[in-house]
Amino acid sequence: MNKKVKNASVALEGVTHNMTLMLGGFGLCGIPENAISELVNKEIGGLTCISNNAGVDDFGLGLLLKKHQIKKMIASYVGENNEFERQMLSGELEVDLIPQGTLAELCRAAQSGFPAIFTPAGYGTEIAEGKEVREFDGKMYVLEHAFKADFAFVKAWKGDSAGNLIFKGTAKNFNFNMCGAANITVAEVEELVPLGELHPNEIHVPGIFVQRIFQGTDYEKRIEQRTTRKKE
Amino acid sequence: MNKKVKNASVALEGVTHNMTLMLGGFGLCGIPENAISELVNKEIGGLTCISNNAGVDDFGLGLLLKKHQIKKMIASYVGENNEFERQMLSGELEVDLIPQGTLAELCRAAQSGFPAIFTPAGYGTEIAEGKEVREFDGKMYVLEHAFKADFAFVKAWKGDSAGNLIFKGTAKNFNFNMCGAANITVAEVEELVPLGELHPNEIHVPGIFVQRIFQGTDYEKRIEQRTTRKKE
Amino acid sequence: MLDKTSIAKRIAQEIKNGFYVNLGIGIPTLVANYIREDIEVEFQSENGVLGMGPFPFEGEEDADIINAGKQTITALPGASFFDSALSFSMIRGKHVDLTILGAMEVAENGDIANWKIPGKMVKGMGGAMDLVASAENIIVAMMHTNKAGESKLLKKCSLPLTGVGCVKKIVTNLAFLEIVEGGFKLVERAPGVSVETIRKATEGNLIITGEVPEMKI
Amino acid sequence: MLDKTSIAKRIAQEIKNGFYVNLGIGIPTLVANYIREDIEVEFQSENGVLGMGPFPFEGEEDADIINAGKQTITALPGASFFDSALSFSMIRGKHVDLTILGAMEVAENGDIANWKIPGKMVKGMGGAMDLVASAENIIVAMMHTNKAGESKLLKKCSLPLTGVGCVKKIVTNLAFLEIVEGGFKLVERAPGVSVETIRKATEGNLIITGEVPEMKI
Repeated sequence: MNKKVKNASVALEGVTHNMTLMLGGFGLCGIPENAISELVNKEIGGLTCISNNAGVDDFGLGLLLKKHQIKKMIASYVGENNEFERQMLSGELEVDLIPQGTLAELCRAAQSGFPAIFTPAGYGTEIAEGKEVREFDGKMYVLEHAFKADFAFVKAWKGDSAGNLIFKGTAKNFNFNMCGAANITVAEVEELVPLGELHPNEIHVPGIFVQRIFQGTDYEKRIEQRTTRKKE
Repeated sequence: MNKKVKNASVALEGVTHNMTLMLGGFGLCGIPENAISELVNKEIGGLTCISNNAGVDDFGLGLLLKKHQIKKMIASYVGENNEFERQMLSGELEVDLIPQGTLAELCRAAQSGFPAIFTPAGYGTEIAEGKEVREFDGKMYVLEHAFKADFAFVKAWKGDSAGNLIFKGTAKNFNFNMCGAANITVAEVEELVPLGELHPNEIHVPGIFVQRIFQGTDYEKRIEQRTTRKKE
Repeated sequence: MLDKTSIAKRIAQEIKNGFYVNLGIGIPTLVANYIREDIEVEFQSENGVLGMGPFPFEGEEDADIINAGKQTITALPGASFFDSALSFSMIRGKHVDLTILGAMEVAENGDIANWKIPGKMVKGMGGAMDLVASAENIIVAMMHTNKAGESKLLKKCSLPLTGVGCVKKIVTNLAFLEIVEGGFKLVERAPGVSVETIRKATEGNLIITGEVPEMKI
Repeated sequence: MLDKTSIAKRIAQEIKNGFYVNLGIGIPTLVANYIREDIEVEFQSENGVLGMGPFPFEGEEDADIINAGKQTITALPGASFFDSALSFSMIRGKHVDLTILGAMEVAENGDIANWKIPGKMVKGMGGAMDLVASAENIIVAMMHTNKAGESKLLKKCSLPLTGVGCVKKIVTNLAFLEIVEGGFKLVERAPGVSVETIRKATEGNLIITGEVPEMKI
């Protein structure tokens, strides 16, 4: 099953204005850098983006925000981006903040064919306003509905032409849960390896969840908070 | 975090009559052979067992059935076990058959703190009788409640003292989903390796889901249907 | 009239390039042998493998690598192993393109019964209920009548259901049929089988529009 | 009166052998430095790592290995990486034993507010709502009063809530308190701080039973 495409430009075929996109990554860790660049190049606007964070001012989803390509942002934490805050407070940008665990699980629900979940997160807060709540075994839960998205853009460490993916470190994060959670999942990888090189025990995402795959270029992999200690 | 115990006997401390147990494996693939033997040795009875299958007459859960240690079986497919059928038809054994995907997901729900799920499986069949059903986007779903179990017994290929596990081949099956789905999860492994030997990218089950771990002995790993082809 | 092998061959023609396919036990398993060589297909088995290959060579069986029928199998390059929840995510999430399974009864509205004969046979539904509840493309492979000669294509199933309104296509020893509004649409006759024979063997409403071609196997 | 380091040290005393602990950003992060050497503790970070170690040596930072505060970290032997859904399975499923986080306000019934100041600050709740909704053991680390000198231990939170009735213990610069039926139970005073000082700084109901000992740091 050959899902390999040449580059980000081909991988983004069919992405049009006003679509809903999922984008993997936590902070700047594991973000689909090539897909984001290509969305900027193609000047696709009016987007609804589902992503845990919104990048920083000059990287990640911040690049799309700067060009006003995002109409609505669905995220759990957006604290690292001043332009984001400005657009939100001025009303240019719609924002739907939801708990991080709910965000992850609503991706998984979409991936797994579940229409909705009952989660305790946000019960009794403004997040639950207007939502159905329900008691199970004496504890209250909020009913949250699975995401629906047109494209999911994920980034992995290694992949093969069948769409199988392996992540490195904490870059697994939402990239795993978004595979197969949209109509079309596009994976970009640091290294596209020959079929059969990834051991079937070690594959994180089976290829069935991925429709297109390409080897990305020029990964910056920017570090948001460089914290170190000195050797003694 | 040292969770290593000496053997199956120690690992089963606290297992008493009439408990609800989860047991991993699909058919005879990846079943916790040592834990099952020890349940037979300890003659613990009145058990409710949650397991995809019920073993064969003389292996796997069939060993517990033969000794009438199982009061109730929750499974998806029990076709390989004649003694099972006899006990069920004679009324000696309570049986709750549920769809395989529901079985897996109700383990995951218990592992993940979800009280219930909406699944399409079984809608319109006797499985859904007496259960709440609900429409989402024009499709009907059945509300199923997460399992509650006292112990989960799983079997992995490799593990370490922190409880981290790696599976081999299709032996991952329900073993993965049952980890952390009961009050206490006991993992038996073919090989207990030194801490740090399992690569953090390759660990299937993070140790937090496992309370006790031991290296099993005398694995038979019986093959249920030996199918082969000849070399040409 | 088709034998089991020919039923499998006819079903194989329905498989398109790029399909992920889940095969049930029995006739469906045979389908894997007759896939056109110029298309790429991957087989998923719900116990946790994608990219299932043929049986292993003698002496190379691995107890840890089986299919849902508990048979020893192999994994092709690009295969992956996974847990049961993720396996049913593939199925429930509609990532598997085609499900082929056997049946004891199919009703003209697409209902299917294949897991239980009350008082007689209670093996369990395994993954069948998840498969039929979620798959958008289900082909049933079965004999047109049971051993007593009674039709298995019914107005209404008499056995406990596995799923409701889910079957789309049926290939039997006598015919290829599609479930449409109002009943079983006869699409093709098995070689040498008359429309009249099929009509007699079908209890449910049989819909015939124009000339019914003979299958090409 | 405690400084931030001392607050972290006092909280560290609450961590028991074998605990899996999730640390929030700010003072909670400091707690990792003061764990007793004779106990085993593992730190979970909700972005997908268990067995978090110290910051990497200079030059050994890896952009793919960070904590929830987006800081570069290391992984200890026995560590594992995982996806966000499984990470919150650990949290929601009550596998994490202790959650330590900061707060802007805590109410006497255990309500907590720490994610939003309407019209001023809207960074989002991140994983905090999942953590407080699920953890059975939550310790809040914060200053007793805000910069304007107003109490952060209230009868009722004025800011949008993060979770309801979930906080169990609070360590501030002035005191160690537990949430009990009826209000904040004063368990320990910070060194040199009088009960009267604590009473004045606490808007919510302060419960004092007998002599209140001074903390040992």
